[in-house]
Amino acid sequence: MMNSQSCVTILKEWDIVAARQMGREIAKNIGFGTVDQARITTAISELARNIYLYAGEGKISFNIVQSLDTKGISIKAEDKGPGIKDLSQVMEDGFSTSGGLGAGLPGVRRLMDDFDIISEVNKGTTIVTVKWLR
Amino acid sequence: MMNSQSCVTILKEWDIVAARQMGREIAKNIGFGTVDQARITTAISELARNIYLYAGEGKISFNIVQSLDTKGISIKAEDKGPGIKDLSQVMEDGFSTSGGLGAGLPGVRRLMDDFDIISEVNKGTTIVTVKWLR
Amino acid sequence: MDTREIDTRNYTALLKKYIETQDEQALYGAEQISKSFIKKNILPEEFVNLHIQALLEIYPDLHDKIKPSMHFLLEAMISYGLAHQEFQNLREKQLAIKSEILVAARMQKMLLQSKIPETDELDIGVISVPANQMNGDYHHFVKGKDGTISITIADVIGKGIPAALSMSMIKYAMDSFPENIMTTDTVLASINRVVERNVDPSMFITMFYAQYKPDTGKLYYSSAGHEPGFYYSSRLQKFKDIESKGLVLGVNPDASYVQDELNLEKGDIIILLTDGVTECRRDNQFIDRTEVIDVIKKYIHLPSQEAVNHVYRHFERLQNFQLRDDFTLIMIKKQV
Amino acid sequence: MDTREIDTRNYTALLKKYIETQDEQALYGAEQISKSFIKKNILPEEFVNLHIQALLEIYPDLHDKIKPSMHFLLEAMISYGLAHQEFQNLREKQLAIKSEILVAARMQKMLLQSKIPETDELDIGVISVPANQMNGDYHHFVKGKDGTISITIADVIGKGIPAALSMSMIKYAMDSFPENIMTTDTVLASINRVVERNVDPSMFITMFYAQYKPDTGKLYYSSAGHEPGFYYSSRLQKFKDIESKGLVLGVNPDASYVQDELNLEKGDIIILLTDGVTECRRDNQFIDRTEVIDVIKKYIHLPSQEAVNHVYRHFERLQNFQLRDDFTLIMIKKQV
Ligand SMILES: [Mn+2]
Ligand SMILES: [Mn+2]
Ligand SMILES: [Mn+2]
Ligand SMILES: [Mn+2]
Repeated sequence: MMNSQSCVTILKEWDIVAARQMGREIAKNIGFGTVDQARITTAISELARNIYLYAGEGKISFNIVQSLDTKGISIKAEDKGPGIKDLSQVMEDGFSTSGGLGAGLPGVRRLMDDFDIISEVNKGTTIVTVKWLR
Repeated sequence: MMNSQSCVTILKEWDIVAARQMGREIAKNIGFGTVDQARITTAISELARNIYLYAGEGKISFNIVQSLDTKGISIKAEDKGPGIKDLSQVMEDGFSTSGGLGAGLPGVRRLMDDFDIISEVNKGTTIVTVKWLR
Repeated sequence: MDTREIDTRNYTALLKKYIETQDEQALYGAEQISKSFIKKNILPEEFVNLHIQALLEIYPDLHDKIKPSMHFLLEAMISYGLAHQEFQNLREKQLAIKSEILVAARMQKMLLQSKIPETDELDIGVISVPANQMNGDYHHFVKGKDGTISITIADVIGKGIPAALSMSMIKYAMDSFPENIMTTDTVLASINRVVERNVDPSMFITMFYAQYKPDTGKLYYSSAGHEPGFYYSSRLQKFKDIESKGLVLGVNPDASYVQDELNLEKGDIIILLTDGVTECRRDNQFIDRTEVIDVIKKYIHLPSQEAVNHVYRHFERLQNFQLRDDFTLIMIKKQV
Repeated sequence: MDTREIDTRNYTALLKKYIETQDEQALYGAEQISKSFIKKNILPEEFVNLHIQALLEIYPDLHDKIKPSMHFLLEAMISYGLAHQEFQNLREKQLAIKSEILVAARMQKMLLQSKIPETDELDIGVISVPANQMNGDYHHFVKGKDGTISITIADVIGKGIPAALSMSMIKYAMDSFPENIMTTDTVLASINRVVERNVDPSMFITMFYAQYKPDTGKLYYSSAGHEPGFYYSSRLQKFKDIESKGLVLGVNPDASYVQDELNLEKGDIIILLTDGVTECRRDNQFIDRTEVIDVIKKYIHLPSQEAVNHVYRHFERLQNFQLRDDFTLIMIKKQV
């Protein structure tokens, strides 16, 4: 498994744009097409906005990951914010905190391939999500 | 209520295109914008295809209708086909006979403003639907 | 050549044709393509991407203008694609719930089914249609050993699944009462206590309970806040309301009811119903009870079962084929 | 200036900026605009129309090329708009059904609730989580006058609403049995007859019924085809299955059951569960029972209620927070 990490600290709204840009660049270099680049960037946007809106501060980091037959981009979003009490509910469609349709964490899961989340109340949330090149 | 009628007999697939063209022309003359013209045409398409696929033969006619404060296009689809046994079911989303999403008669009702249907088994179906200029 | 490539070629060819001729046939083609794409779960952003590829092929010299301007649209469409997928997922879940409710409704129907009693004296017709799959209206006929025919019609305030759960309970309770020896007011008083004890306090039930005694030719009845029925006098050729005072079930365990009676002559008609009939709405305006009578009049010459079927079909259409409440209508004609 | 006009100007300005700079900030803006449009119920074809208007303003000289080529896309988007609206309608209906089921689930919870009996001898923990809103798993504790503690755990084959309807019936039947004087095998034989008579033939119920008698320190139990529980021997520090032979309820009215027994020593643990625990799936692969034991071992030192909560949370995450079956887990520790 090859590894190369880059990351963006999220503090202000402008940082969301920086995270998007870094993620899109990496996705492009890996060889994702335009539509997938746009999807990956939208997922990053959602993760970074969640940090910005609900945790106040956090970090988005990127890894190029390699499996036996393909490679992909892994995105990790970490914060030490309030955490999520009911994960099942947050992962359910129509409960998105950002209120919009198709947004929120279910949206991220749809845009990407793999998705994992660990959250503890008052301790923070870590999300790792991967999209593989097909 | 001003009245001016034109109609297209539906027998072959090509007639669907003729009905669309006539309806679009009338909608344009009444003053509908591009998006509404496209919606009205899609509704005509759906009605004409239903006749073509399920009744074999029928007629689409157009009227310019006038209310107190606005005008609109009224579309009437008539056939002497097999008729519809369970209207409630046919008007329900997800039961479209054409199988597609958002298609069928519920789609026509959505694209237009007023919608009325009378159908008798083995006698035929008549649908009248109106879109008003806003 | 995979399907995607075929799609791209078709689309480009059709777009080219439209740009040249601007005729309706190409647009009809566009509609058919997009419908088939939706069926194949192709998301709107992929559709826009296809359009971009086609444009670049048709206008290679405009590459520098098309690419950024259309890429912007593509980015914006991602959110529409997400909404599309969220909706699709909901649709699948809905289908699952629907089939679940279908099984529950079948169980309920089996549990609550009531045969129309066989009698030469009365011609009885009944129709009961739930607004959703499960029925919160209830009706039941029993023919006693002495020939007495008892008729129950009830409506749970609220509809759907919770209403249906309460109805099953009512049914268990009613079945446990001794046969026909109670007067109609005492039946309502007893069932009221059961409801008060067992049903969620936020739920109420209205009920009309009647007994027709062939020996006296009279209909005895009591009502617990239920929508009044109609009595048609064949001699006077007039309709009047069948009213009876009484509190809805489940509010006060000590509620008491009164028994009223009607003398039925040959050709007289009793119509019992729930508020799903009288509170039909047309364009969001309630119709009124005289309108219901007008519709009933149109079909009153028919056998009872045909008559109630026709009345139902009339109101089904009036409401654009979407019932807003459970609809139950009983017609009883005295034949001799 | 109405909002539509503001939208158009904003969009045109942003698009212009992106065409000039091609930077990420404008694309972020595009995403935010499209999200806000979806919230405002603006359909995809209207969005495409907005894009066309903006393009025409930015490239007035390309009018003859943009207009037909983009109009073609707009026509094709109408079908996507229809799908969008159909989904939205389904979403509203879904919310309505959901709140209906919520009320029914609350009724069911009220009806089926079971308090953990107070006893110094046993430390009992229980968690029961429905996969959807209504629970097709059932558990019940009763403490008799002689101190006997009876424990029922059951699972309707099938889940959701129809399962819940059957459960209510089981509850009524179980409540009517005389207290603790029947052996565990006769209790199952009786309930089997009730189920066979009253429940839809397509539905089966598995049940495990046990009585703990403080005077003998023994657990007596019978099973009607129910998922075996686990017995942890504190002395041997080993887990073994609690098995007992018996047909599922509702198949054969004459089915008979056997009563088995276990001698409980201090520190011994009884774990009862439904197949929603053992048939958790990870990536569409069933886990096996030894994996369940491994997870239980991790938390076995905790008080029973905390332990079952932790085990649940483990499997909830393993299944990506979407239970595929109702999940019920009971842990009973002998303390003295
Ligand atoms: Mn009701
Ligand atoms: Mn009602
Ligand atoms: Mn089950
Ligand atoms: Mn189960």
